[in-house]
Amino acid sequence: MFLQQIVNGLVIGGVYALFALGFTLIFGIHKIMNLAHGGIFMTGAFIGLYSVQAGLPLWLAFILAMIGAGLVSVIIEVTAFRRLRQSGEVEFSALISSIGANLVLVSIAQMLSKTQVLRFPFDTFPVVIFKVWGLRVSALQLAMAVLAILLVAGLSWYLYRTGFGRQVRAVAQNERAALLAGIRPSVIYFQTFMLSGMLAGAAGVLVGLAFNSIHFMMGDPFLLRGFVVVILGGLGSVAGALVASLGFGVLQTLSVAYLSSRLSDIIIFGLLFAVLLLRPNGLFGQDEAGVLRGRR
Amino acid sequence: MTDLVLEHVHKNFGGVIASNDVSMRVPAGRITGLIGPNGAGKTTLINLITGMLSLSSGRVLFGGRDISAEPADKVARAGMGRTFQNIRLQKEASVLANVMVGFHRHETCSLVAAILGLPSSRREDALLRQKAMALLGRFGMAGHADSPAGSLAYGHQRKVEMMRALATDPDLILLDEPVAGMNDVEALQLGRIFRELADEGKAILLIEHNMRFVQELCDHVYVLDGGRLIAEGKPRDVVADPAVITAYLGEE
Amino acid sequence: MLLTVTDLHASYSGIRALAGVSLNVAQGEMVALIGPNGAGKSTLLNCISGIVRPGAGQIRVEEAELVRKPAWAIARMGILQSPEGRQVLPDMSVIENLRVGANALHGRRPTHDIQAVFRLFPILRERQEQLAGSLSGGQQQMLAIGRALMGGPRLLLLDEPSLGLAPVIVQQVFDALAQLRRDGMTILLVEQNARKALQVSDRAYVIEHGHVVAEGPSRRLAQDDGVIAHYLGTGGH
Amino acid sequence: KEVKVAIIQSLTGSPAFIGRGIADGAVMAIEDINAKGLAGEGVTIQYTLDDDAGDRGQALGLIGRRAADSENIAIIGPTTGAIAPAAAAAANDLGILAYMQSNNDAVPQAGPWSFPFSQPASIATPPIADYAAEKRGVQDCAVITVLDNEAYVAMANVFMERVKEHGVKAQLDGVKLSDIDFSALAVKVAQSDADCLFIATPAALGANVIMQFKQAGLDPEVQIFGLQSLASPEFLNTGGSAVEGVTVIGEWTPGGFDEPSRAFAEAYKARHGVEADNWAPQGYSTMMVFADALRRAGPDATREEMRDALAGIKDVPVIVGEGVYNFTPERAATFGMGILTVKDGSFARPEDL
Amino acid sequence: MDTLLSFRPLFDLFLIHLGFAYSQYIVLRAGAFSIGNVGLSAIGAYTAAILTVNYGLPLPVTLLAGAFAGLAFGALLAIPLARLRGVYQAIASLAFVQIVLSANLYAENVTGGAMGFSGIPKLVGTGTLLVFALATIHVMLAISRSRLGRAFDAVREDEGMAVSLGINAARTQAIAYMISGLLAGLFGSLEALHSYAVEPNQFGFHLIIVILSYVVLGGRRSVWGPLVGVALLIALPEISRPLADARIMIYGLILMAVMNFMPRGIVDTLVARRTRAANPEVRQAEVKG
Ligand SMILES: Nc1ncnc2c1ncn2[C@@H]1O[C@H](COP(=O)(O)OP(=O)(O)OP(=O)(O)O)[C@@H](O)[C@H]1O
Ligand SMILES: Nc1ncnc2c1ncn2[C@@H]1O[C@H](COP(=O)(O)OP(=O)(O)OP(=O)(O)O)[C@@H](O)[C@H]1O
Ligand SMILES: [Mg+2]
Ligand SMILES: [Mg+2]
Repeated sequence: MFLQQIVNGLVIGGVYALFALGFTLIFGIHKIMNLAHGGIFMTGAFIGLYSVQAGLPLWLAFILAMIGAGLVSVIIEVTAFRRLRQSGEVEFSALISSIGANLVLVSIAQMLSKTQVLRFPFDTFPVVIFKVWGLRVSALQLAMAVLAILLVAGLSWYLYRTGFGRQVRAVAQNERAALLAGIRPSVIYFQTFMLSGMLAGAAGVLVGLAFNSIHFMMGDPFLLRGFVVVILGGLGSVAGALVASLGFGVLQTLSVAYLSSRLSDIIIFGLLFAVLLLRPNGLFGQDEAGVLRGRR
Repeated sequence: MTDLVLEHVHKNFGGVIASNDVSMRVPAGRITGLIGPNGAGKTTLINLITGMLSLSSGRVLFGGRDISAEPADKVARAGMGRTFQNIRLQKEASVLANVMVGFHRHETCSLVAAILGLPSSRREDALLRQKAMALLGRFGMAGHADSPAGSLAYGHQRKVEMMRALATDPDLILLDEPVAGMNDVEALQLGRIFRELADEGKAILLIEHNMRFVQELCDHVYVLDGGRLIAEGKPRDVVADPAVITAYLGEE
Repeated sequence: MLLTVTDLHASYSGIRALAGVSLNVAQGEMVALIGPNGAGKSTLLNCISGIVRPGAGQIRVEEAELVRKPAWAIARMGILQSPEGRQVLPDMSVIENLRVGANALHGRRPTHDIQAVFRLFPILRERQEQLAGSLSGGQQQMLAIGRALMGGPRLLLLDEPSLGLAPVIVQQVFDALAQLRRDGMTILLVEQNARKALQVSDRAYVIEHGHVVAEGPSRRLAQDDGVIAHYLGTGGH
Repeated sequence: KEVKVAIIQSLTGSPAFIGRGIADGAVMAIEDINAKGLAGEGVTIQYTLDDDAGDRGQALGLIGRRAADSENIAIIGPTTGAIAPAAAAAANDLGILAYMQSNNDAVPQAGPWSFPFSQPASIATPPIADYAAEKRGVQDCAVITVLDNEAYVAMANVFMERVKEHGVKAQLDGVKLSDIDFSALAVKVAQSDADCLFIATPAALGANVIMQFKQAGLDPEVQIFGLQSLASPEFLNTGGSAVEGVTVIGEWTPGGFDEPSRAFAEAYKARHGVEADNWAPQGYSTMMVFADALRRAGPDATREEMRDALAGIKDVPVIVGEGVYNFTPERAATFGMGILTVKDGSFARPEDL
Repeated sequence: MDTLLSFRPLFDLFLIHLGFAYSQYIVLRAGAFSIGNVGLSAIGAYTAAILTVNYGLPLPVTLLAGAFAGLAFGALLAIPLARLRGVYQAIASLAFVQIVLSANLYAENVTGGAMGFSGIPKLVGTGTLLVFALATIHVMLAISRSRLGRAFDAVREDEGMAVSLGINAARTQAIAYMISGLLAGLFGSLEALHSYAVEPNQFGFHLIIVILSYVVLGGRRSVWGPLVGVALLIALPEISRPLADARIMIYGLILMAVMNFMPRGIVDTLVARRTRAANPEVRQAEVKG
């Protein structure tokens, strides 16, 4: 039972990770709190669903969902953030602007779905359950794990092994200095938001498939958890977000399994609080360089 | 007398030793210079003195009191004012507001009076405004009182930093490259103000790379290199010191 | 002429910073720009770099008109600025800062590689893994200059490169500039250290309140009474 | 003669799936009532429909606003149980009839002006507990409720108490409305000794809980029961074959159980393109009960008279429960409950009833 | 008159949320990105509800107790949060709110669990709310003109600079937390005694976002910012009612538009424009992209 619960925790943690990675690209690196990320995630799920309903194969629907969600993300960058960035007041105003964008997405989805909880047709992904060493793992869970690993690895490669990650960080830290070095911020923003949206779209379809429910508010709970995970991991740290997601998933699962489900939130958030006190910049975060605040 | 005395001050950042067994003295009524190549540890030393960084070992005495472990705000309240090498202002606030925060440690009105907006609190406010304007006048910045500090040219921003430090009415002022970005003519105008302050009995520690300025102004100069003191003495003697010439001045 | 600025006006939403500045820099020449605080020197460099949009006037580099071009495109042409106040990328290491600088090459041939920058500023080699934000002020200044060099400058714009540098390093920087000039690089230099600037440059302009008030060969300006009184102070030789 | 009522429901926000259904049902009822003169000869009901977005501040604001319009004779709503106690208190303060979906006992207790439409847990839930214990002989029940929703918690608690009276063990666990992953609970319950699962959640959530429990290896012998909220097409659509054999309280029988309710189900489908869930018939029935009171009070009734007329209704035909609606002396609603089992993908009365 | 009167509940809501908004404003002003005030409001509301319903204490006592409970928990919260900065502070305070929320759900016999606490007499009307709201504005104005306000600004803009001037940053922020807690507790109590019932979900993530929106949209530096933000965001859903289904979308679009064109929030942007007009030298450069 214990091992089974760990597996369950890792699976849900992997889903959080997919959501959180796209979020941390924008929030962790650009310091833009994109509260519409939940809406983008939901949009991905809807695009995937409607594509399958239109008769497309799942893999194609998946790709369409990623691209569609990526484009929505880019549109949000242009309409909700671009002017704010240029005014240098991103930190707080982006929060509100993106809430606005999220409301727009949510209300469109509400109209489309007539507030119904939707689902993929039953045979979209075959329900096969493997039993290994007494553990039950479904084919979908395996597929999710593989996809999550692939996407995370791909993202890390793109960020750390190509010059792209450096350019992104340069733009985030000092847009003027980046411009003077010939970096084109609008292109960088286009790419990061596209990537972030694609990851969210992928997560949306996977969640819709695995948990059998797609509805216009499905992004909200993920947003809260995405927030927690990204910050717990340390802003801007892809590895941190990953570890924190998995840890969060396992912790949540174990607390439901072995303690009361009624206490699980108190435990999780209590621990979160404690971790932050021990590591004020999250698990893998670093202090900002050269910021002196005085000895205490 | 509020002299500053450093005894065997030591600081390392991981592998980098930024301050290595530094002992020195900054007496009241004098302008003491601190020079040295880039990365010698001058700014670090100021940060150690003012409580922005904690010492690895050694002691800092101010007016005879050991302040080496005290938090920065307490050190400041003990009578130290400073400027920052990388200018740190409230960019959107007016120049006047930037200077007025400096009065913080001398304001006497109680918290409750402030929260409730009692008349005593308003009177004090008006008084401080006057004092701040006087300070602006002294630095020739009265015309900029209402401008946001961030929109000023670089040299003017430096002056705002100095006025703010002076508003705390310190016994010791630590100036980290105060005339960087100014030409000699502008620098010497400020130099006259520093001299007046010293004559009023304040201790001044001055970091500068503008050697003409240092020679003109300082009573005594310490030279740091690689965290270690390599020379001290009258400016005239120090600039002639071969070690200083190799490490810092270079041959002309 | 490599760079020709004609009757340039710039204002910050209506308030003048430049009121009709004209100047030019020939290929391979080093030109200095001096003037008091707030004269508009940084504004001029920022107009050339495309950071600030001029209100009127022309900026030409060879045949290309820069006024309408975005800053990143100007940088990719090899017109590179080391900005005032050392705008390093604080949470990136020294070496990463330099690599960012190489973005401006965009297929052009580099003039300096990382090793060449390290030869110019050896301390940066020692600190290559340190986060730029924790460098000393002077080290950051060296890094900012190094970053501009990494972009393979055709025209190098330096805004107060000696700011916060120790005399021995200032000397090194100016020696390095002189060397760059000998190697054929074109440099426009803004300096408060007027004495040094006039020593190393071929020609110089003096700007006050957004106007050019004097120009000429540097050697001549260094003898000019007005310049001595305003910028070199007493004791200037 | 026109009579004005104000419908206040959550048309957006997370309870929108409830509020929409109720509003749709109520509007259909008003059209029927007006067409057939059910509110009295020549009397038509004119309505305003407002969205409280599931937000208490907005709901209270709307109640105040509609109450201030002296032509308005009653308020139908608001939707959520969480808002209900405050809304009920407000209606009593303002002296306007408020007829709301909640089954919270606080609603009638707040004063004479506030009426609950739904049956309180103490009336709705015991029959299925009795059925499970007596007819199905369960011994040990795992009860899953929605921790952050008072209505589900209350009904789960009533169920637990009732089965315990039969000597059945019961263990409460919970999920949150926003949860989607129940694998941890699933493994926990699957590996326990429970031979009975009671689901006190909304329809889609409940179906997903059951599916995930089965995938985690829940013994097929375990008997599954649920609240009236599961008696909805959404439950079948979401759960598919996994919800075969689940037995629920039949407040609304999907597809209808008698002539009027079948007519409603058809009309609803024709109009909205989807099958009616359990909320729409509730909205419809609410207006039917109200119309009956209105007919007896007359179109010129004062607010007091209207209030007393509603309290005095008797045996109003409705399309939920067993089809007849009454208030107890404490103004708790009673309309009876059926019991339904999922058989071949649709709801049917179990044979052992 | 009738129609005017019919907007009274809305006005009451405005006054209560104004208090919540200032409780958020004051910590932001001091540079602490804490969103814990929603949890403090919950504590105040429950305190007042329990004291009124279970113990029958009179209004002034319950209000005082609610306010004090908020203040005390605010002071406690300040201690751990002083170790954190920026979003880390935000997330830790979010954890605090979640803990309060779950505790309220869990401690059924004290708080009524998910059912909440109903049957609270309506002891607070528009008059009382108005008095407290006006007093709050007065205090906010006084603070912003005072030494304390300048210390808040300094700590927010640059903590290292503030300490170098002798300002104790931790203590300054602790004061902000206490004022915030006091306001949160007080207006939480007022809300409880005004709106008949309290329930845990009322004080959750949703309210955090709403309150943050008030302050950011209105402007988080000027004292008038939160006032404008609350007024606009409470009026907007009502004004846009006729749009029916499109209401939420329009609301979202308006949030985006306001932030796009007034990135510092309405009041702060207007203030900045005015001072710029008065001091031409400070006009923003036209920066090319
Ligand atoms: N946080 C840190 N981590 C690592 N090294 C540091 C840190 N802070 C400072 N240093 C190093 O310590 C040395 C001393 O730096 P400091 O800023 O005191 O020099 P400085 O004498 O003020 O130089 P400058 O004249 O260039 O301002 C430098 O080599 C610097 O890189
Ligand atoms: N971002 C800005 N917003 C508003 N005004 C500005 C801005 N930047 C510069 N100015 C104003 O434009 C004028 C010219 O400034 P600039 O920075 O070009 O001067 P400078 O010659 O470089 O001075 P310094 O030697 O001090 O660097 C000054 O009056 C300054 O206040
Ligand atoms: Mg230094
Ligand atoms: Mg300049």
